[in-house]
Amino acid sequence: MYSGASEIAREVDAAFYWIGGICVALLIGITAVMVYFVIRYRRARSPQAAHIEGSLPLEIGWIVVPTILVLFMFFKGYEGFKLMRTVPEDAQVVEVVGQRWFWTFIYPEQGITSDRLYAPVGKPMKLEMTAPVDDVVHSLYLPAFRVKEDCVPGRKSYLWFQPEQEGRYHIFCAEYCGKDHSRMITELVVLSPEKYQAWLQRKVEDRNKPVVMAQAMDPESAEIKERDGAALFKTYCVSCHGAEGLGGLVENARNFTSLADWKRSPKITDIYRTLELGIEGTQMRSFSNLPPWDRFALAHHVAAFYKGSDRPQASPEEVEQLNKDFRLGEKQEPRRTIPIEQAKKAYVEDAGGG
Amino acid sequence: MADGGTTSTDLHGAAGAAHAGGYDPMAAKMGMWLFLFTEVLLFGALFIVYGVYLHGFTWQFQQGSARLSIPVGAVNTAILLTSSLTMALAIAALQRARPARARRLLFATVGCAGAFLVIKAFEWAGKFAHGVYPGAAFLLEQSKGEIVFFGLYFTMTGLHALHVLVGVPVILWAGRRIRSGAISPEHSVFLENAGLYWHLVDLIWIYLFPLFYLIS
Amino acid sequence: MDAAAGAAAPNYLRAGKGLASWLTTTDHKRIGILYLIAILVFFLFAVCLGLMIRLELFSPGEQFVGNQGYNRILTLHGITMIFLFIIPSVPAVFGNFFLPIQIGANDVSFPRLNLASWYFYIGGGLFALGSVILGGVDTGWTFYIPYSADTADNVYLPILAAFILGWSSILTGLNFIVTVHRLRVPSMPWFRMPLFVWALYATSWIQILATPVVGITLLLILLERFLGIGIFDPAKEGDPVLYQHLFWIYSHPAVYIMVLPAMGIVSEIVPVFCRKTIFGYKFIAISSLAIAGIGSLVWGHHMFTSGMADLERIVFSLLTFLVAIPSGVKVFNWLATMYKGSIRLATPFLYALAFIFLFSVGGFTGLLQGALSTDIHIHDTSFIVAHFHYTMFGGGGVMFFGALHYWFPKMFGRTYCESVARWAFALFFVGFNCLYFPLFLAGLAGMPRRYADYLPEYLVYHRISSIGSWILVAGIVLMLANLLRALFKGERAGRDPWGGATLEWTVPSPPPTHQFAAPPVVTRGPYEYARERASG
Amino acid sequence: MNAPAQEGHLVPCSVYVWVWAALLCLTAVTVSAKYADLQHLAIFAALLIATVKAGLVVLYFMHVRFEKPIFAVMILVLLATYGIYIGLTFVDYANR
Repeated sequence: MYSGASEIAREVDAAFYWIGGICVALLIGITAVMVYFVIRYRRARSPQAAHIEGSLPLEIGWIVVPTILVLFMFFKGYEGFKLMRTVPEDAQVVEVVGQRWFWTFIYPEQGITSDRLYAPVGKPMKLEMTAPVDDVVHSLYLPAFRVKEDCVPGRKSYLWFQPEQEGRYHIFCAEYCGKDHSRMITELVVLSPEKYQAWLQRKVEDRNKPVVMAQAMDPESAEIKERDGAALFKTYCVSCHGAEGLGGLVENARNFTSLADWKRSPKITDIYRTLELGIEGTQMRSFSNLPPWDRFALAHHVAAFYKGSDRPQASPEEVEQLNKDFRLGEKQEPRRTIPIEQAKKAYVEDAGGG
Repeated sequence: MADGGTTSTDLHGAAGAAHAGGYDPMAAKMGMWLFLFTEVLLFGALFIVYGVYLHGFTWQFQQGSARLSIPVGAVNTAILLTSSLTMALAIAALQRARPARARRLLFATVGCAGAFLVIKAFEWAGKFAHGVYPGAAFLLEQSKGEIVFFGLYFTMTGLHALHVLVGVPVILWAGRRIRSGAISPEHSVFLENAGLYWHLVDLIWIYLFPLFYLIS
Repeated sequence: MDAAAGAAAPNYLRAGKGLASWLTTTDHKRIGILYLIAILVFFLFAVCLGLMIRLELFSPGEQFVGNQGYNRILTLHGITMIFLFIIPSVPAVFGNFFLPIQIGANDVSFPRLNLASWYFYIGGGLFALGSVILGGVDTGWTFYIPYSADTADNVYLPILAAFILGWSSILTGLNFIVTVHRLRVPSMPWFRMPLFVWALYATSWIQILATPVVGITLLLILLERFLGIGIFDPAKEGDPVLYQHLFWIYSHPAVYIMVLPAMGIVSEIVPVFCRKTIFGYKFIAISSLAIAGIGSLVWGHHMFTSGMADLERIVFSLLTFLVAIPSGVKVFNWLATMYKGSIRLATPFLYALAFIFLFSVGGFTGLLQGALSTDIHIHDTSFIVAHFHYTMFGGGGVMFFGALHYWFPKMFGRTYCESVARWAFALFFVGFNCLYFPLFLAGLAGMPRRYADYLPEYLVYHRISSIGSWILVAGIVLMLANLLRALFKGERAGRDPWGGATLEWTVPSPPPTHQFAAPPVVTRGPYEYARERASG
Repeated sequence: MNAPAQEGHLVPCSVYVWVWAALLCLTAVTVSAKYADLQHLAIFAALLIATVKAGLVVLYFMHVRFEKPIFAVMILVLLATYGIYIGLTFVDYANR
């Protein structure tokens, strides 16, 4: 077992030791008695069986004693559970969206998102979780903290934990969600409060960095090169479009190595547009939570799958139109353009309607 | 029957008859009841779904209910209740050794079933014409709870209508077997079981009617 | 002595010739054999799938079937093992064969319905296999919504398969309940019934009261896919968690459909091989009903992380613990039966001992899952996989084979090679623990279930487990080969090779079609030995 | 149990007719109750009336009143089980 990384983990481990200890003791007892009887009363040594029909006191005994034991076990389990469900008042809220097959962690105060969960040491973190209404059930599982809760499409759930030391911890999807279920793995990165603040700061700046269209359209520009389009592609795109960009891993996932039949055109501007808006009626959803520069890096990576030289280029007017449509050149206010707006709206309506 | 109704708690007496390959109506009836239990739970699961969503979407369910016609539902209820009466009377007639009367009552039951289905068909057709069916554009524009309401309405009344439909050939077959003498006052368990089935269909409707038509 | 009886009336195996005489038979014994053949075929098919799962998990990374292939194999393994093997195994084979004999009847109450159940079973099985031909299904055997309404795979066939198999199961249960009520010989009151009959009676009630719920729920998935009725669709504000409720309302009690009959067989085998009456007969009998009853109160423990209300989780946790008590009562009574017995360590008894051990492991680990805080950690990890294989396979599966060894001489009139049977058992037992025990540890370390791929730190558990699977399969193959050989070359078995006292041991081996010319007269309890014969 | 000679309790046809009349009356009551302003009690009133009707059908049309007690016991088992299904499901939905 992982070493316990928080108070909840210690509480759960204590329950494991209590319940498991009682169980192991009983199991050993039962097995030992069984083996002893088999040896002691084997036919060679005990040719004639005694006639015993039963014993009421014994029966009552092995009904009453186990009842007390299991009630104790229930109580042990309940204690830890109560702790898990009682979120401290000062907990920092992070919103979590599980999608096929990646996680998005939203820091609502800063308006930023991340594909990894970052947390400062010592701060209780409350995860408010959901999944888009057109997605499936996922389950966020932090083994080191012994916590797990399902992300149900269109509904909200929560869990909380309090990291006590810096480090990296696995986050798994525990509810079967289809093809790449076993790859829906990410990390919790626990930082010192100072490093955490610095990380937040960097993310916010990145999010708001105005786009210089000339550089953004140029795959060789320093800014684009610096952002690792390949890594982004691996996180967000591979499970449907494949490492080779051939697509087809889910229904209608586009093949990037061909120029035929694009819903929008294969120009960088239109790839960007798709990343911003998603494609209605398909599993291609909006990635507008990513910083704009990241999206351009991603668009260039996607475009590079086509090796021919006859890729259509965006005209200057189209570039300008894109700039205008999404106000890319302006310094942006922290905003919450996140792919799960839809899911959240549905949830709010649901809560209001119910 | 070896059973003879002499003991009230123990029902093992029929073994002798069964060993002779005998006729054991009590076994047949018990089997029928157990089968009906599964039917009750089949619908029962849907009633649980209904209850959960009524709890969550009370207002939307009322809206949906307002789109259904109470007179139509009430008339259909009366028709089904009447069919249950004719069914019970048919069994009573057979037990009094009046097979012709029993058959007439069975035909009346089938007639009621037919009337019920025809009215139901018109009702559904009316809904379809107004764009109320699963996946219809009109319905999709309504509140989400109403979509669920009509999803349940069509599922549950559809499943119920299917049971009515299945009941018709069973009853007709019973009528035929009365004529051929295979069902007689001494060997009437087939008819009795058909009756049990028919009453269950009625019983389910007794719940469907208020839950769908009367909550607006 | 049974030669004389055999000459008088041909045994049921020889009562008719040709395939047609089998496919149209209404003899409960022949139907039991039909089930046995079909169930073993499906079992071996699912074992192959299980081997493929273990091969894929032999090392991290994609081995040979890939993610999607793995998911499909896993689904089919689950569907086949649960719906086609473990649920029907003991009731449909041994229940059909022995329930009427044990209560002194010549057949079940509705013999034709019994045959129809078998055809339902075969039909459902073909539907399940048909889904393989159409490329497989990747929903997992639980068909969780919204995934099952969303996947591109063809889920119609396996869902229809499960639905049809559900009816097969219901009709068998219905038949048994009526048979027990109506066809017991007059001299056998309820508390003289063999405990196997008690267990089947309780099981039958679960089959009737739980199966319809899942039947209609699965049909709702089809309606969802076909018509978009929106009942479970989150985009239309349907609730996926409600599906889980309805699914587990059946599928938790189904666990007891799988294991109660196995417990019944243990209760048969233990007294016979201890030459001693069963300890606490009434408590074991009643505990079967208690398990069936409490079993319908605990389904929510499959959903502790699903987002149910907190209070609901607490209630279900508490109720879950109650079901441990009647199971414990059975185990303690079996142990007490061995006390001062005269134990003969024959193969069926070895299987019974293995059941007690393996089921105890499964049961005790179940307590860790019933407790809330610990379950939240191990839920949906390979701990659960290990747990339910210990209870289902270590319980239901092991006693299926235990029963096969116990009743083989009665069913086929021949005995198998005892020493080979023991070797096969040893391989089986070692392989079983080697296969499943490491998964407990992997689960405690956080290894999620249904993962086609895993992080390198879990390698050692998976490696041992995969090796265990080969040992287990070797044991199964050896066991079945031994039985197959016995079928043709085994020594003739007498009427009562083990010295059993229940009614099936009073008829010839194999029994004639009408085993009782006249209703037998039962004058004592089913396991009273000490007063009569000294040895078997 | 069906042969008249053994049964000893042929139910008079008038009983069936009376039950039928009662059922129709209750249907009328339940429809008119809808128009009475019962607020959220309406659904419980409707269910109560439906249950009375169902009871009449089961006891008289389906003959449970005249059968051996085992049938009533079995029906109670069914109702208890179904009650558990509903009850435990609603523990969840009433506390979300």
